[in-house]
Amino acid sequence: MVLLETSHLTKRFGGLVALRNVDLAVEERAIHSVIGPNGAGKTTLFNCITGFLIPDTGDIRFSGSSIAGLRPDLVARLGIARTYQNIRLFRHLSALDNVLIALHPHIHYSLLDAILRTPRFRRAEQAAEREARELLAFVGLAGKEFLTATNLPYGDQRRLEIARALALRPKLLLLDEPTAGMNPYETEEMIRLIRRLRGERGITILLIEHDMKVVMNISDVVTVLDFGEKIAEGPPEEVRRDPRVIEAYLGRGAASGLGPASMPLPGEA
Amino acid sequence: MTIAAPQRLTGGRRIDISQLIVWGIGGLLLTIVFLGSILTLRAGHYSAAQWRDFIVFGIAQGAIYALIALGYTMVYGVLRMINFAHGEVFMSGAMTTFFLADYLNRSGFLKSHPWVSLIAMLLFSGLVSMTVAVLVERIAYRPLRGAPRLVPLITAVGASFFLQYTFRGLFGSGVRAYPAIPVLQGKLWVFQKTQIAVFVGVLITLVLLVLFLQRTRAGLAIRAVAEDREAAALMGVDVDRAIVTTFAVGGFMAGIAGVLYALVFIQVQFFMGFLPGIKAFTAAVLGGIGNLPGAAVGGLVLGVIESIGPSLFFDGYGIRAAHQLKDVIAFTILVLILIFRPTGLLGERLGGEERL
Amino acid sequence: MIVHTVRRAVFIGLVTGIAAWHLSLVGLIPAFAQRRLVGDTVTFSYALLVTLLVLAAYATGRRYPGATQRIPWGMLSALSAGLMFFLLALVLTHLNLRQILLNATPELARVLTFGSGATIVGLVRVLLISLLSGLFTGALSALPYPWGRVIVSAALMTLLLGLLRDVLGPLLPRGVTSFLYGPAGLSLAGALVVFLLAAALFALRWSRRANGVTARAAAAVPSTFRQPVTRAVLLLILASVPFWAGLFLSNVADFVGFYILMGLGLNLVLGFAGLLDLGYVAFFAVGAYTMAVLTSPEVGQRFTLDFWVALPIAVVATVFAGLLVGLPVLRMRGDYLAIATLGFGEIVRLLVLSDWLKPYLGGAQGVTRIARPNIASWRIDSPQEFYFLILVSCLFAWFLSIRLRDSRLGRAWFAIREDEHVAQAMGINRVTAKLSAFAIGASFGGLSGALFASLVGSVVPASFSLLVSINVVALLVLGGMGSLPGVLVGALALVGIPELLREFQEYRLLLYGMVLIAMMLFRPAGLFPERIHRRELEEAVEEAREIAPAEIATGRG
Amino acid sequence: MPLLALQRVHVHYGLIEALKGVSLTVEQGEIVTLLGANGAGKTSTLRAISGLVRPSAGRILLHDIDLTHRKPHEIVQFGVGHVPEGRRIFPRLSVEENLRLGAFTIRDRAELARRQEYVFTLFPRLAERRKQPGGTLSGGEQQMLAIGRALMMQPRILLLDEPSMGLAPVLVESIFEVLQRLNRDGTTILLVEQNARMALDIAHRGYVLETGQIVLSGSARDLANDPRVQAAYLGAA
Repeated sequence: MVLLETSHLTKRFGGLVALRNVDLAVEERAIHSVIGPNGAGKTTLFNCITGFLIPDTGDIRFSGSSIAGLRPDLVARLGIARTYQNIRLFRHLSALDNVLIALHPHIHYSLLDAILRTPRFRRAEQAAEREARELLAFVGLAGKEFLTATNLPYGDQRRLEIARALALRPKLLLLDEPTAGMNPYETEEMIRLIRRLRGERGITILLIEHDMKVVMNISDVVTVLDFGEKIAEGPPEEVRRDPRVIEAYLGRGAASGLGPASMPLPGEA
Repeated sequence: MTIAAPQRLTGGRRIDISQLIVWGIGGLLLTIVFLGSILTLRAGHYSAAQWRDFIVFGIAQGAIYALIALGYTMVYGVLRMINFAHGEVFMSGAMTTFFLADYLNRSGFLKSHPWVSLIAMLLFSGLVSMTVAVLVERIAYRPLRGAPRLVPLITAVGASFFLQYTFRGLFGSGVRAYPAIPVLQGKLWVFQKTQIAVFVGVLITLVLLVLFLQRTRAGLAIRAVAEDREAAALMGVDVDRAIVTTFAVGGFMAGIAGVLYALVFIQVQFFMGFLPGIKAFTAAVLGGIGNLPGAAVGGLVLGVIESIGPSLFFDGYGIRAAHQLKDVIAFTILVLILIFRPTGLLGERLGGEERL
Repeated sequence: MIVHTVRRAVFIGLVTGIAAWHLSLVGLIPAFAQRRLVGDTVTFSYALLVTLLVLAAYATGRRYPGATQRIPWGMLSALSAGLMFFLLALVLTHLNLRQILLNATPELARVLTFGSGATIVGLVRVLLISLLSGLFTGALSALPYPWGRVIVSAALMTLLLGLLRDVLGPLLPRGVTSFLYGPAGLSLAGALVVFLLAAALFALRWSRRANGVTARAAAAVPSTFRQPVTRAVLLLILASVPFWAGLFLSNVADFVGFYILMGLGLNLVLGFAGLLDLGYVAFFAVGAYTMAVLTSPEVGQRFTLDFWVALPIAVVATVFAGLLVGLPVLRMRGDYLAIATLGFGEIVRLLVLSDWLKPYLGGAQGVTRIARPNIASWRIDSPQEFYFLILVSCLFAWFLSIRLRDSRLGRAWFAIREDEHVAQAMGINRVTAKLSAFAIGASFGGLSGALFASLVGSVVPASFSLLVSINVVALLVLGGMGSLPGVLVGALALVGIPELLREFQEYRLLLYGMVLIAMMLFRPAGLFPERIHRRELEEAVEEAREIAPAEIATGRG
Repeated sequence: MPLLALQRVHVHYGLIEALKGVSLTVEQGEIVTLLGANGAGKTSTLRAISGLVRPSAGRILLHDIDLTHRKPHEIVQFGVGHVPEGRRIFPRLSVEENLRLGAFTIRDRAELARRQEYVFTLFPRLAERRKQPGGTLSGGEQQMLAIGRALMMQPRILLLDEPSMGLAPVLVESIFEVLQRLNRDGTTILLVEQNARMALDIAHRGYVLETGQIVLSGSARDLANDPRVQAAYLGAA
């Protein structure tokens, strides 16, 4: 079953083509990685999927229905959550509040309920808080509910971001470089967490990652973007041996073991 | 995997009701203005000479807006902040120069050497405004560089009120009558001589400004800082100094504008900076904030619209005392531009908010 | 090294001196020279000048560790500031600047030299006072932790009570008044008693705060019991104001109430949702004018409605005004939003002022004969009676603010304030969240305006200038954006005190300017910072034994 | 005495400590590379050297000059050229103006012209586009401009942050070729690069940063053969 599918997705910024005819299919319950050099269009892809950018042409289908151009909050309500490359928490709010905010679509009471503190309000708030605490515990932040987001250590902030994304009860989770800036130990933990997300919660995961070790380790499928175009796709082992991928991303050195030999100087070319 | 044919998105789904309402209001206003203009022109209450006078006055007025707007635009271009106190910088020069003008007038020097006096007044006003602008930057803005956007904005509002009421406290709240400059009395063809003086003054200042920015090392530094503050620092540009220079130049022009304004309206008061300040800001946004020629064009356009607008748009409806709505027009233009075309008429906008 | 230290001390002194020049020449210091605080000698001007000296000494000394350095450098700094005072006095006596500077009077010269004039005696006096201020400051800052603060707070309290003599004097029992107050300001004995009492009170408070978590944990036990009691007492005090306050004070309280209402309204928009609205006065105006048009026989269709019918209509009208302003500015943030809303505010004022709409809105003369409310046969007429109406409105707005803040809508506002993009990615509809902030926030302003119109009985366009908006923003900034107690404190300090002291009126906008700049520079969170993590604190007390105290401290945002 | 020395440098961003006591040296004439994961502190190291962030502790010495608490524009004048991540050319200024800014502190016109000619011989492509706004250049040309701009001040040491970022491989190789040529001409280089293999190919020595600390250092050859480096940065399992 394909959960998310983009077809002929193209996005231009002025003269720059950030995405060109990208076809991507993310299978349900897959861990799918997108790799590629900086500027390859990975984050643009995420922004198109989450509704922050409207693609110029092409379509994005989620669970069979088109979501291209849908407002971001509606995309989120459909079950697509994301994290950010440079952590973007609600910095002055507590960890619990961060998660509660993302539970927003799942809390149901009217303004009047809130003003009068009706039983309905209390029930909903209590349930929300319980769920938020569970999520924090799930990512390993139990006991840190009331610390302000900025005051959490780096690794905890990354985890809080994931807990917040989970609060949307997503079917699809987009992770933008979840292990960036982590030491090998934290990275290891993050990999385990990502596996648990799929295993225990059945969430499909699409991630951008630079750390090849992580990519090779957890991905079912790897898609390689370069200059906005998909240049390869397949199981990690296969992709790693793909000559185009080696040339564009992994580096030719990986193949030949030699440095640049007699390349023409720039300008002469 | 099904491959859908490439599909062109109209973006239609992104337009929600809220936006439709906004567009509706905008359309309604345009219709009102358009209809009113037709009605007015058909009624023919005004002669061609009257329209011409409106336009001439509008241009003179607009030229002053342009001069103030340049300061807004430069500061915005470099710091990405609205120097809310810029109107008060303009006021401070004009207010202070009153005393020089008054002295020159009473000593008879103004009569015997009108040109020297005028230039002295312009320079003096420029220097005062420059000092005020630099002080404001140093005290109220520099320590807050890099703070969240709301913070320098609030200090700017604070600085604006602080300056207004400082000048009120120093010099009193009364209106002071500026002495008239003898050689600028009377008319030349259809123009008041003061209007010509204003226009020439603005033109010279503009040319000098462009030369400064394009041809000098300090100008290059300012342009570099405007584009990328950090990269400029890595080139050996003293960023603080470039920013101070920006404030100084903008302040100097505001001071000159202050004297020119006083020549046209022959009076000064502590509150005089507020309206021209807002209107100059409107001019800057109209032309695309951060864009120097834009500020000049925006100033002229605003001045002319403001001058002919009340009669042209509203007279046809038989609205009483339409001239009172002059400022309403200016503010409406401001709001409309911010809503519908925040990049301004000339399109370009240095920086601004990143949406993502 | 020493050269650098000396230069810094002198520099701070000179800057302080320039500040004193500014305050002198704009007229603040001469205006307050008449206001005696303690006995016959200590005027408010002297207090201000000494405060400046103390600040100079403090700013200079704070960088050094102990009294041995703080005292001499602070004294040097105060000395240079004092010399600046004298210098200005000298200039004023020998040069006639009155043609240009209104306040450059010989009077001012006398005030600046603490009563002596620009003579050798004056010089000696200024220098002595400067040195003493420096010494005093250095010594004070060398005291162990709470005591310096206790003394400073008590001194400020004493000055405040002296300042409020005309207000408080008539309210207190006659015996107390005649003991505490002299013909002007506090009597010497009164000052001493007030100072000691205040010191004792502050000492008690600080010692409890110093004990930190344990004290809070102890206090937490009866809190369920204590809170309603404190609340009831507070309410009683608030409700009793008109009975003891008299006409003037009630009037002031009413005005503070209008600003508290507006502050609470803008707080939803600016404090919670982070949207700077510089045209908030528009809603105040819409509320006031709706009330005026509907209930006054002078304008419009010449029909009149009852106050109680007009009031909800006025509020609903402002809700619509809020939506009307909110819709177009949905996509704006920061400075563009501020300017656009400012534009809206001005448009409203100009339209109200215009002759075009005069038949409907009264033009520059405004509208008079606005209805006052009746409850059964009781006609609410005087400021004292109006006070209850305003109090109830404020309490209602306060209550609503709390309930909204602690709901999912409140969280949505916070999310938008913190990061609009992420908020949307978390499923929050930007349109509804922002519009609800604008609409509800506007309604408080409209309510305030409607009550204002009814109390005053007339509306004129001049009451709805930009200054009102700035006033509300300033009080929020002073108290702390997003903080409800902050609104109260801000309104009391920025509306209440200037209303009470007529000399202040002239300088209140200057003061607002200073408040806005100074707060952003030194304390952007305000005097009473928002406690977003109210629950965090409560639970922290419960879990005090489990989490390390340090962590609680850092977790308190 | 090394040309550049960092002594236990700490950098904080708010409460987050980006560098936790980094010490490293660069000798005259060397190419030294800094390897590490995203966010390990490579960029922070370069920013600390050129004064864009203020170290909270530690010292930074350029030969015998203490750079620690100086402002960026002063540090530039001592001969530290920094090509920042993402190139950061001035998009609206012409190529010539960009280069002119590179030697902002030089006022002698003849000298300026001479240096500009040198850059143009190095990157003839730039000469063709001298009047064009920087923003209209292709990614590779922009990188050439960024390097050329830094060379205009004839730096004693050149700091390069991810020069290969977002460039086509063929361009990357020619950029690296230029770096080697510059080094042969006597320019000392401190290179931060994601493409660890290429960086180690041209470097003499290298350091490996992890979460703000140096965990490994040595000659480029040793590092390239180190199994830990291979596993973490060279993609060889």
